[in-house]
Amino acid sequence: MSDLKIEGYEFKPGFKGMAKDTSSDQTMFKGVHWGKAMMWIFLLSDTFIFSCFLISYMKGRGSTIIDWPNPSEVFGLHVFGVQVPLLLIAIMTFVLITSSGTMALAVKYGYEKNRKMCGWLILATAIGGLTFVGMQAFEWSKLIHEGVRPWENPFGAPQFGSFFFMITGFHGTHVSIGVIFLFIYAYKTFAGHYDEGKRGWFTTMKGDYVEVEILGLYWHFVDLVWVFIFAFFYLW
Amino acid sequence: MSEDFNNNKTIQAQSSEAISGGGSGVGVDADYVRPAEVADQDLYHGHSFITKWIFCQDAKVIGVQYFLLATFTGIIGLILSWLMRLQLGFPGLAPFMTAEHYYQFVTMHGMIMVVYFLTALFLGGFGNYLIPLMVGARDMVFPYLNMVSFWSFFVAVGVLLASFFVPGGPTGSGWTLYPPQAILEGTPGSGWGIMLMCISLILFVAGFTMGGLNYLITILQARTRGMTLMRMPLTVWGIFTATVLAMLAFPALLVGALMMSLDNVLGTSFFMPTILKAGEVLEYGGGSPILFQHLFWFFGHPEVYIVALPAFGIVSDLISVHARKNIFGYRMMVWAIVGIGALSFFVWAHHMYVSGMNPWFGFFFATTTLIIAVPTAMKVYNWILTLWRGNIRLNTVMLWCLGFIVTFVNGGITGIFLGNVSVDVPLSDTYFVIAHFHMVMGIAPLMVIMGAVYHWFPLVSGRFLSEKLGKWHFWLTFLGAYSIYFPMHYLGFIGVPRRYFEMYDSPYVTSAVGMNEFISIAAFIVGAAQFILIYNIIKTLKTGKPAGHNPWQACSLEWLTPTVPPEHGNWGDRLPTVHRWAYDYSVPGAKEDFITQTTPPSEVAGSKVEKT
Amino acid sequence: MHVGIIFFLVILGSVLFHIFTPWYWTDVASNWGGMDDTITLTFWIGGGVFIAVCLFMIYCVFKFSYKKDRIAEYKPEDKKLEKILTWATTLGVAALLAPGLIIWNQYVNVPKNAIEIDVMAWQWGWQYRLPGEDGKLGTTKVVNINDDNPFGINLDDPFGNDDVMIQSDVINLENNRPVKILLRSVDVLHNWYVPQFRAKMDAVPGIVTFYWFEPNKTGEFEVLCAEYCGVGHYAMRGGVEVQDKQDYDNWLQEQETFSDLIAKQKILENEKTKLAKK
Amino acid sequence: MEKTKKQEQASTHKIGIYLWIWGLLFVLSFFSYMVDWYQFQGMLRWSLILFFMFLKAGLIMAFFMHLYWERYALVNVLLWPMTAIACFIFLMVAEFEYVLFTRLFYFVVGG
Repeated sequence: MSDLKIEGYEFKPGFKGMAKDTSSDQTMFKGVHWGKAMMWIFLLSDTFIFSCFLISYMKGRGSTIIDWPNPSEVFGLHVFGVQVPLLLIAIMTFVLITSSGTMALAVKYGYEKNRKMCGWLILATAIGGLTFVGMQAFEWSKLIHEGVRPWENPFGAPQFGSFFFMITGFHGTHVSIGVIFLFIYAYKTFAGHYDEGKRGWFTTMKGDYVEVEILGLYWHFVDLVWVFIFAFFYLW
Repeated sequence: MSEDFNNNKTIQAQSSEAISGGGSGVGVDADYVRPAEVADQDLYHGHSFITKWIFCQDAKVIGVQYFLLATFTGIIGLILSWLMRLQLGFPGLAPFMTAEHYYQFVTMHGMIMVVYFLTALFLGGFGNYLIPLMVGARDMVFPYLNMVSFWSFFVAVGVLLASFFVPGGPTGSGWTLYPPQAILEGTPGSGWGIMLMCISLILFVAGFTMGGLNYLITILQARTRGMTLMRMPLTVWGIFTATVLAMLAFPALLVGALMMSLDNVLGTSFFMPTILKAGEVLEYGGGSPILFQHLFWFFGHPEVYIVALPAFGIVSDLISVHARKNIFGYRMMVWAIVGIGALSFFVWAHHMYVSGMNPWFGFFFATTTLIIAVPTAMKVYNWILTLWRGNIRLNTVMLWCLGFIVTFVNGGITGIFLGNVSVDVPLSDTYFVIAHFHMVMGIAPLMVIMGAVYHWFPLVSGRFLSEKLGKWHFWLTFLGAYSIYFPMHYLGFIGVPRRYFEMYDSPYVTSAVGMNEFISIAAFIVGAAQFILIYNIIKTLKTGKPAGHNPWQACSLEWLTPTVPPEHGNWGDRLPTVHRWAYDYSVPGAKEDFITQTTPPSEVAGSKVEKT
Repeated sequence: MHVGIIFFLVILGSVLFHIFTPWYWTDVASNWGGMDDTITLTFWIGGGVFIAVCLFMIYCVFKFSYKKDRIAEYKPEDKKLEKILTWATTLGVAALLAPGLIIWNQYVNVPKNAIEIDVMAWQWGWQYRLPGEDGKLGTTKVVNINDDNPFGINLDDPFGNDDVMIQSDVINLENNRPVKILLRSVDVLHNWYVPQFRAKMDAVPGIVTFYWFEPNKTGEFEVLCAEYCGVGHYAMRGGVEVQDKQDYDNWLQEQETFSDLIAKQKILENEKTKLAKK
Repeated sequence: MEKTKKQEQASTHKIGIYLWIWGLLFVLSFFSYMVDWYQFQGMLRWSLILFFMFLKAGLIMAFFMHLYWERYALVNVLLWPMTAIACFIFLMVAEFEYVLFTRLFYFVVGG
């Protein structure tokens, strides 16, 4: 977050402030780190990718004349002899939101330069993410076991399988990439790279706790996408 | 390792820096520029040949790399167009031109020219070279990412060209890659070819995203002191808006390409309905081919402006510099660029009026499409009003600009035909469309590219390109291209459909034989004329006239680097400060007919600068 | 100097080309003459703007080409002029858009008395189906298509039995009677396009698309495929013959219906089984 | 003035606000799960799903991603492009209804 005291620049709130920021020199997003601005724009682009997926899914589901399977049943689990609808998905949502919360706290402690706390929270987030991916793998194998394939689906419209594997697969890839980076950043935090301003491997920039926030943005975005997938794929 | 990084000093502002005491009413504060907000950028300087020229992190080198690779693929596209014209003008002359090959060449020509040539050249080439220089940055903000961007593009081109050598050859589904035919037998390259095309596009999009993030953040967050958005040259505005479009439009292409790959490889049915092929029902069902068209054109229409907007921006700068006059209505020009960019997301289905989509869309898309004509027309008016009462240097650069205006206005007006829904019905899928889009997004941007090459070559190499060769190059290209595409509209009026391998068996088309021969000959000449430029460049690099510092007397920052050509880091040890817009030409009362952007107000105290 | 002259010649040449061109549209043979009129209107307005802009540019080239002692005018903006130009352009564009939308409204609203024609496309050919006496076409499915049922008509649909089947790439139409073309495809995109009728629409597998027109000239016309559909695209032709009512009715009498075909098939099968028994 | 105050706190938000939002997200997820559990149908289901979805998304964006504390210049740049998505969604709804209609009409129902 921005330390909003810039020499020679007077900040204004609201839309007036927006006009002033936009028409000022040097930066448009005042006090926003380059990497953070980049992550935001990247996420905007990524939003369009996921939107296109979900729009295609909506179009496919809306225009098929074969019945769409009821996700509530397909994704249900038998627990102790009771059929619980969407149980696994509910747990996955729970795990992902938990990890989102730990990430948010990691960012907070990062800015307070609390190295230990920040590192442990990132690690916790990574483990949450790993759990999520694991459960997704379980869900995939369960569906495949039941005969759902990208090209066919015993419960109804074949597009159900296609869209399910493609969209959750793409989301899962995002989560996996996030997990890898979470582990790397946990290492970097514990090693103190952000305290001493060590340069990264591929960049000339000096390490800073803002990088934790940048990764946090990505991680929250993954959670955000899951909110939409949960609503449109599992609850519709 | 530490000496690999330069440690530029962050310059804090002093309000009293460089002040001439005199001038009526010009006080100390007139030259004030706010202090730097962020520390100066550290750069990695390469030492070996490989880190300096191949895996280089300098945006200027990357720009040249993009330029060269895009030009290389462009030449392949050009050769393919020759082969196509050979078939159309003189069918049967070349025995290897079978229908399969013809359609493969059509497809590859289209895709190469739109994506791998024009997009890469404008954004990757000019964008990389000019953005940091024009906004006064040391480099792109993420040099390493920028390098990866180029190499992704390199791999994408490699994969694309590899498809010429796989079984079945490259895809022949037309550059729009419409399913179901793109992945069904009956279309050449339906197996490997389309697969490699999709992979190549995905790689291109990934690489471009890396580059695009760089362009955007450099423009938004790394401008030099005093450089406000409304002081940026229009070139930067054009490239900036085009990059925004690309970042938001390429996702749709990525998704489309991915889904089509899955249809092809895994047998999913995203775009595939039940299909009967050679008496057998294939294992597809329930998909919608029109969905792909929506995704494709949601990308495809902004793509048109991804090519056009940088051209708009660059040509504005070229006209202004060489007419020695400020660009007329700068604000209007900026808002027109931004407005066209924003509107371009709401017009995509005007490519699909006869595609069988919901017929009521026609009303919506015809209206939005024709609304775009207004800002576009304003830009045209402003270009010619910039010439009005200017002092026009009729050199090669200006000739290309004039050529651009003629071809662009021509192509833009035929666009009004095709955007207006019921006028489009008889004309769509005919040669009229071919003529229209080649005129407006083939020839017109090409004119700008050529003008830009002649304009900025002295900056890149320190030498002038030969004017004499340049004029030959221009007249052959302009007159040739005009005589290819102007008559072609009339083939469309007759009703000759596009993508016909041969067409002379229809009674009312036979009259077009002569014209097709003429067009083909013109195409051969225009294509050959492009090699004049290559010869010119090679010759100039050896024996060209040295250009020196700011040879065109331009105002914008890229000419004001301490060294020509600019070094890595661009600005020596001090970043420039900017005091005015990039168009202070012929200001009354000024000593010279241009005032550079870095000239502080106190130095031009007597002149009547309206806007700083 | 020569620059302006060459540009002027280019513009002059364009105008002369338009005046003397032997290549222009074929005579319209349907009710869509309005499309031609809109094109003509667009041509005059657009062409006028093109010529005006280019002539202005050429004038500037003549008048303001480089002189050492001339100083260009310094005028960053002229709000009034820009406003006038914006409004004039907006008006011009609206004038072009309005007729376009009016005609499109006619294009998507099919008259009630239009006869429906099912045009079925495949790689690379056409065949046609007309509704029988009930005036309605039977529903179809691609999976039903086989030698006995070349149109894939749903056998349980009562409307399908009397459908008239034309297994030829030439169809006859009645002059001055609106037709609604229903397009479908069994494999890839196609487009049933007769240049003289002006109208066209893609045939898309998986859905049925439509357009309508009213032929108003008798004679034979060539059908072209106007949407790229694979290597045979350029050779995918068909025909239309527009006839007067009398001739058309005679032609219609001779055509086979779906029930005829089924009956014929049954006879054939019976004979086959008889032969086999023998 | 209030805005700038908020801004200054930005780098050291109290932990309470994160915990609050965290808790709210759990509660909202639970509610949206309950929509399925009780098998609400029709418009009620849809409006509840969308309501909880947007509320959750809004909370994550606003607080976890700090958008609430960012300046309008950034917020607007991020939100305006969504109109293109909205337009796309809106038109695709019209499109799938049309496609569904033609499929049912010409391939199933007839008449």
